[in-house]
Amino acid sequence: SSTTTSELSLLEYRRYGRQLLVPQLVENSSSPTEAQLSLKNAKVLVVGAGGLGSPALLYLAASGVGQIGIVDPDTVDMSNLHRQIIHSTTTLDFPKVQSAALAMKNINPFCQVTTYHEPLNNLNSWSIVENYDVVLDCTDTPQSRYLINDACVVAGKPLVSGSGIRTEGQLSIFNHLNGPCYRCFFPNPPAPNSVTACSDAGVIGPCIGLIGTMMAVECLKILTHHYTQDNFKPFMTMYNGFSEQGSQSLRTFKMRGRKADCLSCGDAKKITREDIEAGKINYSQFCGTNIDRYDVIDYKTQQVSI
Amino acid sequence: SSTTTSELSLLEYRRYGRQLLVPQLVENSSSPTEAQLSLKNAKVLVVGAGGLGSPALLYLAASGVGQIGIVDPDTVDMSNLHRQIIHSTTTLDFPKVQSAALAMKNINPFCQVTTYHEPLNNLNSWSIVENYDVVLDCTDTPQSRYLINDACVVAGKPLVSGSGIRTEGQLSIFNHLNGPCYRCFFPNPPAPNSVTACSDAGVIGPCIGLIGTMMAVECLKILTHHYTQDNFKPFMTMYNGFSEQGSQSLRTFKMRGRKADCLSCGDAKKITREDIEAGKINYSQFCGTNIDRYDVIDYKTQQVSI
Amino acid sequence: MSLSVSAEFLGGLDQIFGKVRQSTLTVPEGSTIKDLLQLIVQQHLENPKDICMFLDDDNEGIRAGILVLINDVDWELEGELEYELEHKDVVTFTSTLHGG
Amino acid sequence: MSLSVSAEFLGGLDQIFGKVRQSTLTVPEGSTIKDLLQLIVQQHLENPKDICMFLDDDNEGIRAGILVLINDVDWELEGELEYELEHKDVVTFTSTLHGG
Ligand SMILES: [Zn+2]
Ligand SMILES: [Zn+2]
Repeated sequence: SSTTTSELSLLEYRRYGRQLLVPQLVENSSSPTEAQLSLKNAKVLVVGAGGLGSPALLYLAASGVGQIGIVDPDTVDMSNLHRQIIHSTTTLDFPKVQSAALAMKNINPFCQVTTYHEPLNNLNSWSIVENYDVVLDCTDTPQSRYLINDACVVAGKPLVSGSGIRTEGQLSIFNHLNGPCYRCFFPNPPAPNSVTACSDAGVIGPCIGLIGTMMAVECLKILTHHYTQDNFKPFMTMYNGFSEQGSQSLRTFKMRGRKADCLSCGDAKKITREDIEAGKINYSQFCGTNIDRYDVIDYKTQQVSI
Repeated sequence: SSTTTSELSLLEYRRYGRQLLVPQLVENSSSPTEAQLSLKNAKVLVVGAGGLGSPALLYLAASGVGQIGIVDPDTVDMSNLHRQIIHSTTTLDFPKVQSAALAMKNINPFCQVTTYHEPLNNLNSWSIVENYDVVLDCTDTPQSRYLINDACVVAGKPLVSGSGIRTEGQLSIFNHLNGPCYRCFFPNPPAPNSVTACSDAGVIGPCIGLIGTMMAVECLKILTHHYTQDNFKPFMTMYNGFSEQGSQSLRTFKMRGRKADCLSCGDAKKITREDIEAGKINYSQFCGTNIDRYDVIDYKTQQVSI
Repeated sequence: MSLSVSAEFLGGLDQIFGKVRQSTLTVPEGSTIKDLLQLIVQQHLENPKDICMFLDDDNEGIRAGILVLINDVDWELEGELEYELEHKDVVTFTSTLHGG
Repeated sequence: MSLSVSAEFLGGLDQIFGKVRQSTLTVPEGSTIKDLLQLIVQQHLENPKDICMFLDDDNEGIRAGILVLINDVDWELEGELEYELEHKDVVTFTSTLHGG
């Protein structure tokens, strides 16, 4: 829906020169210039400008992704700042999308940022998602994760999904190259009665930041055509910042493929745009609880769920 | 040499509350408050405010490390900005230490930042390093790595060492809990004639950023007494952002312990403060070349070495 | 003959198993994952009330939101509950994380 | 009897080995790492001039700045050049990285 460019300015070559020397980034393009143009002409949507979104947004803006959308209904709170490094004490109480956009324009004025200061919901999800090429799920509730997944499947967009708590994190790519979607991995949401055990979680800034940083790497891979039908295998990568083996660990699990009976991406494609927009899929009800009880960290009570 | 505090304000509890809920961060302190005070009373030196230093400095400042020193002789260049997310187009041509300090004060005004707009060298290394509790090596030449190591050994400071190029990175902890130092791992510097092969390297922003983020995690572990004589094992962790196994990988190698014959930390402790300051250890000569030829990326010619 | 099998509890699941993240269990030859689940509950669950944090409503399957990996492979590719354990298998249980 | 051994070239070292990052080599029983180095040079080094990027001046040891790991353990703990290879050993060579 918008024009694409086929040229880079001298300023852009200066700015991005260091990354265009990396063979892995340019090897699936006809030239380094073309690889950078794949970023410049790309539109990436990041849902959530918190602990995951902070480094993801900064690195994607810095790398030259041309258009980045940010969705977040929240404002910057003091308790965010130990980990949400895109925000600042000078933007306390700003909408997070605006605070993030300021930082992104500061690091790279070439980046066009679109902000959505609202929650992603049944009514707006499809119409927002359809404008982008890749979506990053940087949110923190099961509801939002199912909703984003369904919108991405309906709109045909690959989804980079990250999450984390305490010292651990998880990363997957969904709905890419005929691979599985979030619902294929998790056909049923966690039961509400499983939400009470860990009243003492929390999160370490650079641990959740590492997952957001990995999400940026995966997004760059998708945009520069690193993954192909041949080499893409469904995976979940699990991070632990305080590994028993000393230091930090990443483990990559080999995961199931697309499931023919998946409600979202399966052969019957039972969930449609109309269903979502008409509210036929009630994500709060589906998840068996109201949205607050599913917050991983409830900022009021400091109660935590897994 | 400076006063320590034993109290946190309500503002500080609000700011750091989320990380004080993480058992792994507080389990070696008598209380969450004591764990946060371990950070508040800590002095961390970060040498190099580039691709590694950017996220390391942001996350350490955000987490509440009380005093952070930054050493870097360079100014912010446009070609840094695809990966050095602590800087900004608005601080182009600023000393990097000043640009970084601005961002750190913005995210956390409680952080006291000391800037050294100069290279670490034989004359200043010991007198700078001795003021800190932990040192992060975020530099990019073998010379600086040997020099920082020797200064840390002489001054008795643990050293978190990170490095990276293209899509790969390495991370170790040196001179901690009677473990090995950088010279134990690498008694001899790489030969100058090994510096010609890869004329096409470069670096991907979030890949080098991931190593800097991991360095912040390791620094927090050291400051909160996660590592003990019992559980600390010498290691090198190797990262690849474009792993053949799909996704991204970390592998942790079990490494040698302290070497009795190490010039720096060995039983004879042959390298002394006086030797360093008197220039008896000529790091450029020792490394067999002038400093420019060892730059991993020569920004003028774009020639690259491994 | 009995087999030695390793169980891992990640993503916060260790909280209901006495903070144990890795445990070695001995099972009779021919045991399945289904059997292993019962053994884990018997040997490691600290508070019987927390069984709903690990097993589903009929206390036989795994609850929604927990991923099971057999030697780092999704159990769905290996036969799920009916998978027959082999000596030195590593079975990983991890909560799905939602935080961001 | 011959053994199958895996060699990995990381940290940019693949550049001198035809961009191969992982290779399987067959060696006679009783072979050491010292023997393996020669075999790697013979079978994989693209340009003979680059031997100084892998071996030291006398072309027998490994050059400074390359770490050698045997099954993820520093070769210094395993006997270095004299280590006798076993079937399915993984020997990893990685350049020390300096970039920041
Ligand atoms: Zn699906
Ligand atoms: Zn030493």
